[in-house]
Amino acid sequence: MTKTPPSHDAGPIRMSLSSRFENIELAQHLCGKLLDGREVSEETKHWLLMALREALANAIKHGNRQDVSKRIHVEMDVVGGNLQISIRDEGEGFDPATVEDPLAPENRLKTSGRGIFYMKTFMDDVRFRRLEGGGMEIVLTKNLGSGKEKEGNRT
Amino acid sequence: MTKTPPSHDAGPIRMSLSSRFENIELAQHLCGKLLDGREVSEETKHWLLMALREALANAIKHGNRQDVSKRIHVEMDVVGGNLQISIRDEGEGFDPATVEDPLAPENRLKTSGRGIFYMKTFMDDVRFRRLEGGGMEIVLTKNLGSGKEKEGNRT
Amino acid sequence: MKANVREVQGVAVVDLKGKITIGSGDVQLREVINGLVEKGKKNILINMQEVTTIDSSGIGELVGCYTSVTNKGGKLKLLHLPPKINDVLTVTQLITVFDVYESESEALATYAA
Amino acid sequence: MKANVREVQGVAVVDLKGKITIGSGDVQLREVINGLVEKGKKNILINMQEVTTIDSSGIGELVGCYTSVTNKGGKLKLLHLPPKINDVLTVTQLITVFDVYESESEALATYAA
Ligand SMILES: Nc1ncnc2c1ncn2[C@@H]1O[C@H](COP(=O)(O)OP(=O)(O)O)[C@@H](O)[C@H]1O
Ligand SMILES: Nc1ncnc2c1ncn2[C@@H]1O[C@H](COP(=O)(O)OP(=O)(O)O)[C@@H](O)[C@H]1O
Repeated sequence: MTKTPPSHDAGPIRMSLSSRFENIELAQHLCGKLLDGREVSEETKHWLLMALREALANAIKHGNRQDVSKRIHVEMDVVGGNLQISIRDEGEGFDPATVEDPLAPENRLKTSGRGIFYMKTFMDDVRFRRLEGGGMEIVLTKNLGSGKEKEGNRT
Repeated sequence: MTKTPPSHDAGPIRMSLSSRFENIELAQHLCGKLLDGREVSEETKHWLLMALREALANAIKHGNRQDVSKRIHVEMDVVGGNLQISIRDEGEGFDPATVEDPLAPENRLKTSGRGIFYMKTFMDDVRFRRLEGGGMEIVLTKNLGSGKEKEGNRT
Repeated sequence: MKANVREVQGVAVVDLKGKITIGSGDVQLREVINGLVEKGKKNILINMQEVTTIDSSGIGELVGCYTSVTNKGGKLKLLHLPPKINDVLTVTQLITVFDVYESESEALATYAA
Repeated sequence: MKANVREVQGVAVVDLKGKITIGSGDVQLREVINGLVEKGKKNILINMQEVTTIDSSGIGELVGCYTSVTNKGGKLKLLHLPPKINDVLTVTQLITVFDVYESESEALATYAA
């Protein structure tokens, strides 16, 4: 099958997955496919897929605590040149304000605590929202044409 | 990313798409990805993805009549070596008994009417169900290891 | 889908490339063939070698093209059918409807008869 | 993830291959390094050349390995860091924590010092 650039935005894609780490790549793959035929640099794509991976890992691990009966809900959409991805879990939620800074000297050598930092580094915008029925939503946004190649990207 | 064979069934994957033909390939792609690392022949994969394409095309065209505000709901799952795909639309539904046989001499040269026939040829089982709230569900099943290579496959 | 038309020995050879599927290629195929018919071309050979995917809509259009060319007293034949497209035509008993060739020169010769 | 351990000039060179990501490779990496530490290996060089993907869990495990080797009085260093993994270590200010080398022989020589 050949790549055909989408003539217009194809509308939001929603998917839901059971809480298994193996499913992270399926979602990443679908997101990559969604960008096919769009003018997105390989760099931009690489980093936003890493941010997506981190958000999914958190939803599966911290949110749904790997309870395979709980699901992860992903919605992806490209609107006006911005990719927006929402990741929802069915967990207890958390207060993002309590998350520690992984760059603080006392945290630098910790074995965890870098996921959200990576998301913020590689995306243009990261928003958290506690859901009414429990669970957390995280919304990642990236301008696809911005060429905003933050610190994470080489020149 | 390297292929790792899934150690167990990863649970149902659900996705929903707006009613655009461009989205057919996204769903096909996800289904193909779901089979990655499983022992499925390229032949089997090819034909089941064609059946999926036909079901999606019908849901978008006849079901939702390309109304982009209506959605197509796809659920894929591998259970006990069987791939099962459910495709639901938000249309009016139809009575499968009224569908004509494309092999009947008077239909042989018609420009349409072969989609369901292809699904039945290439899948092990095809079931239709009218949904309560309107719309149609079609469930396609294929045994991944059967090597049932029906007439459609060359020897 | 991409279509390129060559005129060889009085036959319009249509090289198709890519997908002939719903919403992408199916209508286009019909337009190309109708365009040729309107220009008075009666001998049409469709080269399917580089067609990567076809679905029931694409098959439907192919049959539609066959009918409109035949109705005008022309001949529409197929060249280089990829194995899987051959299968798709076979199961719907269309393979006997179309004249299918493996060699372009052989196919072209049949129009002269 | 696959890990292959070679013993070169008294250094355990660990060639990693594939993904070091959550649920696949992260725990495995820790086990390999812990196994070496338990066997009394103090000089460890991790060759990252064939690592295709790493995430925050993989980075976390790498840091954990570094700490446990260092605590035993050993040295854990990195070889052939792919550019994107280099970036991932840089943004979290870990790149200065690790000794990173581009050449195996050069890296091995530093353990003798
Ligand atoms: N979806 C979530 N549900 C509940 N808690 C979360 C979620 N995502 C993140 N957290 C909390 O935020 C903390 C920091 O997350 P992160 O920066 O990704 O690092 P890590 O996952 O390595 O701990 C986690 O340890 C967890 O307590
Ligand atoms: N999801 C659906 N909703 C409503 N009608 C449908 C649906 N799927 C199929 N049909 C009906 O069944 C007929 C036969 O479908 P099919 O064999 O795929 O051929 P075609 O799509 O070329 O008409 C369609 O013409 C349509 O009337």
